[in-house]
Amino acid sequence: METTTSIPIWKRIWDRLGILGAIIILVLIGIVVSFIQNQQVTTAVLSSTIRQSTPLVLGALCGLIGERTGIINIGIEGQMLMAAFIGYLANVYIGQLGVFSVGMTLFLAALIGIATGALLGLLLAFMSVTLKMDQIIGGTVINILAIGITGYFYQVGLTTQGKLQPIALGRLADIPLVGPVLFDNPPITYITLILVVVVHYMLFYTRWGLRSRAVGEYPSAADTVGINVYLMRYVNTTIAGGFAGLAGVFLTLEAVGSFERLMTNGRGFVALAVMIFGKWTPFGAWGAALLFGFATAMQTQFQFMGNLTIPHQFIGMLPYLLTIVVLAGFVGRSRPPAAEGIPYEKE
Amino acid sequence: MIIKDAPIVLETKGMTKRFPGVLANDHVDLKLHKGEILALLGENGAGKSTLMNMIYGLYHPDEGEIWIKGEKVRLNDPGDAIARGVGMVHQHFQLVPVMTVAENVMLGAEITRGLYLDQRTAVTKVHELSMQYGLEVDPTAVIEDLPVGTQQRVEIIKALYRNADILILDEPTAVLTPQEAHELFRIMNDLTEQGVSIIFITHKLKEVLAVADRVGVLRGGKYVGTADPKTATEASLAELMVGRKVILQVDKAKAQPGEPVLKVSDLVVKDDRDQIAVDGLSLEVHAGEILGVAGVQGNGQREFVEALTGLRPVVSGKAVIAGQDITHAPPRTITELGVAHIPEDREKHGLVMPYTLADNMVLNRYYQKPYANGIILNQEKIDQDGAALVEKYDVRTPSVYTPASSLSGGNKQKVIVAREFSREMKLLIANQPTRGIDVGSIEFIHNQIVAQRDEGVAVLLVSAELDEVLGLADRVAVIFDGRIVKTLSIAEATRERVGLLMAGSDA
Amino acid sequence: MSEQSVEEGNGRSSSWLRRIWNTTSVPVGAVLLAALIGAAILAISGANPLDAYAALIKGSFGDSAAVGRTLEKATPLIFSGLAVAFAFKAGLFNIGAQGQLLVGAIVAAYVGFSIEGLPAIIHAPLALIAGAAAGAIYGAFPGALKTYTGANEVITTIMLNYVAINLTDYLADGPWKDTTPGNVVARTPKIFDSAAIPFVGDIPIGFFIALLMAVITWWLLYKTTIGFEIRTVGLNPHAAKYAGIKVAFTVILTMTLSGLLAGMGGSIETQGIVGRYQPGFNANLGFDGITVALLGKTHPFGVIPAALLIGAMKAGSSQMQFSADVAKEITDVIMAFILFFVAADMIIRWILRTRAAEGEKITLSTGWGK
Amino acid sequence: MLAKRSYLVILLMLLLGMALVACSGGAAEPAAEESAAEEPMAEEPAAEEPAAEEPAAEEADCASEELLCVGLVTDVGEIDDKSFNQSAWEGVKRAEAELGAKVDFIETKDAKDYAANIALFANNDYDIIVTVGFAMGEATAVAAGEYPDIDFIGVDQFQAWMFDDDTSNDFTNLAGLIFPEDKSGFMAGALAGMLTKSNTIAAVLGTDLVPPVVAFKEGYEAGAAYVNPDINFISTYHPGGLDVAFVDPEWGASTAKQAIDQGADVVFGAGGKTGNGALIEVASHEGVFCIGVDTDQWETVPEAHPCLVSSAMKLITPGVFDLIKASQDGEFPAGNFVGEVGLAPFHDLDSMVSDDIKAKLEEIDAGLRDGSIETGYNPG
Repeated sequence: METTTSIPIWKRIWDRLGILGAIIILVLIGIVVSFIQNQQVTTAVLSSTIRQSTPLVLGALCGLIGERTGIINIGIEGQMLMAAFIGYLANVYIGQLGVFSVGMTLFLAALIGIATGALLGLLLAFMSVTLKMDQIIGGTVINILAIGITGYFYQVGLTTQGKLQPIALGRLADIPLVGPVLFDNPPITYITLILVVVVHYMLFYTRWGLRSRAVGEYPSAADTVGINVYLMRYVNTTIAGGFAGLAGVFLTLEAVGSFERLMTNGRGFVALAVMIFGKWTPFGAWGAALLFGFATAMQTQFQFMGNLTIPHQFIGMLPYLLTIVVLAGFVGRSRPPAAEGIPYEKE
Repeated sequence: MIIKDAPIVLETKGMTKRFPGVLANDHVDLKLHKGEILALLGENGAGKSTLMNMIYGLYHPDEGEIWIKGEKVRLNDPGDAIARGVGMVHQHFQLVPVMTVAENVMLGAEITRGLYLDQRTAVTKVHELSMQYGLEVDPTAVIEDLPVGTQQRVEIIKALYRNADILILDEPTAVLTPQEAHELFRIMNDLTEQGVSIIFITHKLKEVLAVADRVGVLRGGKYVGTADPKTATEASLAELMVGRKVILQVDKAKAQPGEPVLKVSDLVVKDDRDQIAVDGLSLEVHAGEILGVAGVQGNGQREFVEALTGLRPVVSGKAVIAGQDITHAPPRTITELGVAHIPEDREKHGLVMPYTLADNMVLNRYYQKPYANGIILNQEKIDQDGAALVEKYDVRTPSVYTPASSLSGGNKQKVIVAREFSREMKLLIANQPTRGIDVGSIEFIHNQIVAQRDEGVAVLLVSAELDEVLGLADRVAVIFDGRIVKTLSIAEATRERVGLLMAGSDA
Repeated sequence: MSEQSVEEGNGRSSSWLRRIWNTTSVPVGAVLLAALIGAAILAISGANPLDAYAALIKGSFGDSAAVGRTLEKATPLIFSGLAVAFAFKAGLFNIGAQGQLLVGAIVAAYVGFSIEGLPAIIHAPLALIAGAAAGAIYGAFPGALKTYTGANEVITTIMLNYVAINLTDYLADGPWKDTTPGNVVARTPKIFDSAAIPFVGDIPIGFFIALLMAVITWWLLYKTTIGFEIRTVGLNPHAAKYAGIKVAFTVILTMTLSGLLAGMGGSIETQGIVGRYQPGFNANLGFDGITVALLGKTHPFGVIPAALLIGAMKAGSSQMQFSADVAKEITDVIMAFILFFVAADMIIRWILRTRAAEGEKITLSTGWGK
Repeated sequence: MLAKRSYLVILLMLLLGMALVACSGGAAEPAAEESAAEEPMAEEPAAEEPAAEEPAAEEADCASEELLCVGLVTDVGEIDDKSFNQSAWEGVKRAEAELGAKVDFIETKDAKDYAANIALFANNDYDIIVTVGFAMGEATAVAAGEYPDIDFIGVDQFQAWMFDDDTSNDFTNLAGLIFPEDKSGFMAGALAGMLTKSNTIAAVLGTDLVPPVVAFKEGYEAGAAYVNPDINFISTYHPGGLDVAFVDPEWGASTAKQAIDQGADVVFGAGGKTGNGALIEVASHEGVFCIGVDTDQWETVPEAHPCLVSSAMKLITPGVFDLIKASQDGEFPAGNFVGEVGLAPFHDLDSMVSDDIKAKLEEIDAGLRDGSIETGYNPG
């Protein structure tokens, strides 16, 4: 075999990271400068960024795992809401048993919430794979169902033993700026950061990932080498549902500690945007979610600073306008998995 | 060569498969001996692919048995077939376009270290296989960047990687030059010598005679006979295949060329990946002649035709149709100049599948009188004229209200031909006009093209089927690497000479 | 496959009633099945399903006021449903109907309260058109972004919804705030009577405008060259390009008209129901439009019964709370199941043993409007 | 083609059916066309088809003189919102317990249903209708004109007609129960200003589209500045619209954290569930106080006990009850009825509030009452 006209390593890295790398460096410089100027505010804003981005990252991971295998999921919002609700109820009722410690109760409740999300993922798979229903309708069904069921069965006056608390990672947490922002968080936030890496690795470096992507890009190619397309889609959509479930559980068991009707407030839809923005990659989604979280945190910060002459609604628009500008200006046409949304039928 | 006493490695008994409204396979009995090349001949729709898909576990037979290496088997999915050593190279390549060669090869039979997907070992393995069988390919290349001929090699490697010793090749030569086809035949022979048995599906009679040890013929879902290539002739095989005498040569008078209608000079066009695909192409087509563009797929034909018809921007150069510069004109302007276009991919460009035939018949005229008055459609007239065209062009359909998606390939193509030929035209651009359709439809379409020529229409025929070009064209232009390397009169254009030119060597 | 048998199957010889049954059986069956599931949930949670449904029907169809309320609820849903369905026809997913509707509603209010002394015959249509135009511009924006920058309309319309909420809140609490003495609420002044779209009896005239728009939408989609172009782009953009259709222009046009429909829905809410723009009064109308469009199988005439159904459930839910003490969210549960069964029509067809009508299947999700 | 035609047929049938129903109920329609079409229509069905009112037994009671029937219509939101809807409902419930009233509520799902939901009670002969929230003010006033025999209590509804010279728009059956939230906020601000050690206090607020929220905020700020002129004040409204501003606890929580991270050690959560989210978040940060709003949130948000030092209350429950009682006694005070405001008890955190602070708060309370202290808040 002749040697392929290989591109130098540095050029490949530049091609892949070029603009992105430049942006990351600029952002880091910006953070350092800001930190020197006002330590407290910088830390506060960045912590908030991480926190606001967490449910979005998880939602986006849910979306992209499904879409990488060809199932469009616009029901993330519903999955999150339902998981938040069931996870919360589990926390309440397991807590009432008085058998387990607070931590154990929360852990079990989180598992139940994740299972709820997964179950709805299974429902989505059933609708789109077995019933060959239109996937957008399937997602919409889940969304409405979640609003209805959580609203109908909502009860007041429930009390819990508590919520997930931050765990400082020893000395790491004492590092200025980085410590409080990254190493002094509650468990689901850590798990999310780990999951970004894990999903990236799984998707691009494992058998499961290769097969998932093949199923999402060209299902018949997978079918002809003996991969069960339907099973892959079922399994992945269910796993993905678990991610949305974790996002929901984040809201009730970690961030807030209680459930309120409609408390997801469109985060599932924003997560979809984040997924597309991130070009269906875990790190891309993470970056997009951070950007979004940052914009949200900044908008709060602008109000905190007070004596603004512009009405706060214009600051409120910031994250959304920013997304549009970035999307239109920098990201442009992105390429979704080719077989997405199309029920697979053997010819 | 024929090893009559060699053990039977694959046998089907009474294979039957029904699809809604169609009996695709009707009690087919087939035997494959070890180390032989069995050519399976049949028209499109004869049931070849259905039979092979059952052997490969993609379909389940309604009746019948499959025996592999003396064992009666039940194949639930391709995995079962692969496990028993059956490999298949599909007509439509089953490759994931965005993945690398190595990834595609190992998909479904991955090499892993723990969780980790061992790409490096896979690359080595692909490289080894490619050396062993002379199937040259870069394991790290991304599929969508590769020419079709190479993609086919990847498909074969895919099967070999899975230790296939029964290899099914579905229409493998459709995308190859004669030289490449010969190379493939050499590979096939090498494989049989190493103990691989091959089923070779085709409808090209010459190839059958050249390579097969035995010929099986399917017609209308039935196995109609076995022939010995040593004794059979093209005509006898054709008759067996079609069930009647077939005129292999298109009957046509000598061309009466007139003024040039299409003039292309130094055209440069880029492909979807922003690479130069048409690189300084020049040619002329005169009224009343058919210029055949011969070439292996992927040498810029698609981009050339799309540029001519306004579907793709031109980087530089010039194209003039009937005296008007259309280099940067939009499709509608070009259509209105009297250019008819039979697109390469009829399902992608030529038809709107859910639309009725009537609506498809007016796809590029819906806005003109009498089909529209201002912005208001005259549906009645559209349906009426559609029905007339269905009749005239012999489209086999329940009604003109049937969606295009429910027609067979040949009838779909006839709808496009009907639409394009029923307009006033000066220039016909036909790209792969008969790909994948039945002999009856091919004959019909060929005759229509010749008839248009005789009416004084300039015809630009682009085809990867050398037989088609040689049979229809008055002059042959050979395209290689985005340029016309030579234009020959039909008399000079021998199969060998054109074949060499297609491969890039100037004869 | 003989030609004759297919022709028979197409129904030339089968009865007219049979054909209607084939089309209506799925929606009707879906409603019944969903109601059954809803009843089960009600029963489990200790409510009496019969009482609940009786109250729901009483509240939505029980008397002329109830019917009027149902039509009132259905009217904006027809508009937003049409907007979403129309965009679907060109392969575009307009999640932004909500934003377009809000913008339309506030602009109609502005025209309605800021211009005095016009005769009703001019003022009302003017406000209606102004709102529709605002919605159209707001819809054209994501269309243009998609065409010129490739920005996916699903994201941009979601984002623009949030922008619209902020923008209208600002206007209603800022420059266009109602300055009537004593008013502390964020809202625009009341529109002049000349800009109002009145009721006939209990029936809002806006409802008839909605019906008219449904007919116009249908006409535009199926009877004109523009509709032909839009549908072709939606079904096969490559073939559309081949056919000489300007795909980019068609995308923008479709989003503009989709926004126009949503904006007009907003206008009619302002002029016919609310009488001014007030934040929070038009919540969810655009999102419900997605449900309506899906339920109506993205056909303009399918949208109308779908909107009436959802409108009736909204109209009846208060009565249901009042007489049967059932939480209002049960209507959402029922709605989800109706949508499920309509989309999973094979379930109902299997139960009822009916056959799908030709070409009825819809596909929306061929990716993100690639 | 076929599908299209069938759609048309279904459509026609549906419309026909609806037209029939509409007509059968609306024989008097042409006459009513002139102006206020809704009014006669609304009453007509009750007269025309008494048999159709199935739970007749129940509703007949309300028509009788003896039984007091009180209905409550919530603002968009739920009866159990741990906030103003719930407080108002508790006032109504007290009427049930103490006055033997028959009570019921309707949760509003869509702001456009205010009138319809009020009419539902009115048409069933309820004697008193409580409507909750400033947004319902207009609908309540219209209904008060329409049903002169029913007394209306509008919680948070300022009655502007009291102050104009026009007597034609005056009511005798409509009372707005309003609260000087700015004073309540002022007290909370003063408390916060005295409690803070970092000299930075925060407020996490619903939306400024809602006047009481603005009043709380302005009062809070003024109160803090009154006791501590150099105080650093950080506050933010929810950036979303009305439909999400009060139901976004996660935003409230993360915003509270962002404030705490930059030094705030007292956080005032004023904005329904959004504010509750802030309170719960503060509870997990040691050394930071939180202050609730509307009711004594010690009762409604137990998760916030570790930090909840007090709440800026508006005493909706007694206000509603008093007005119901007045109505029953025939002494209904039309116009604006100013309810009580004040700080909730310190509960478990009582020890954290020094006697000096308590004394100062009492002094400020007195000052606010006698007018010697002004909050500086000026609505409109």
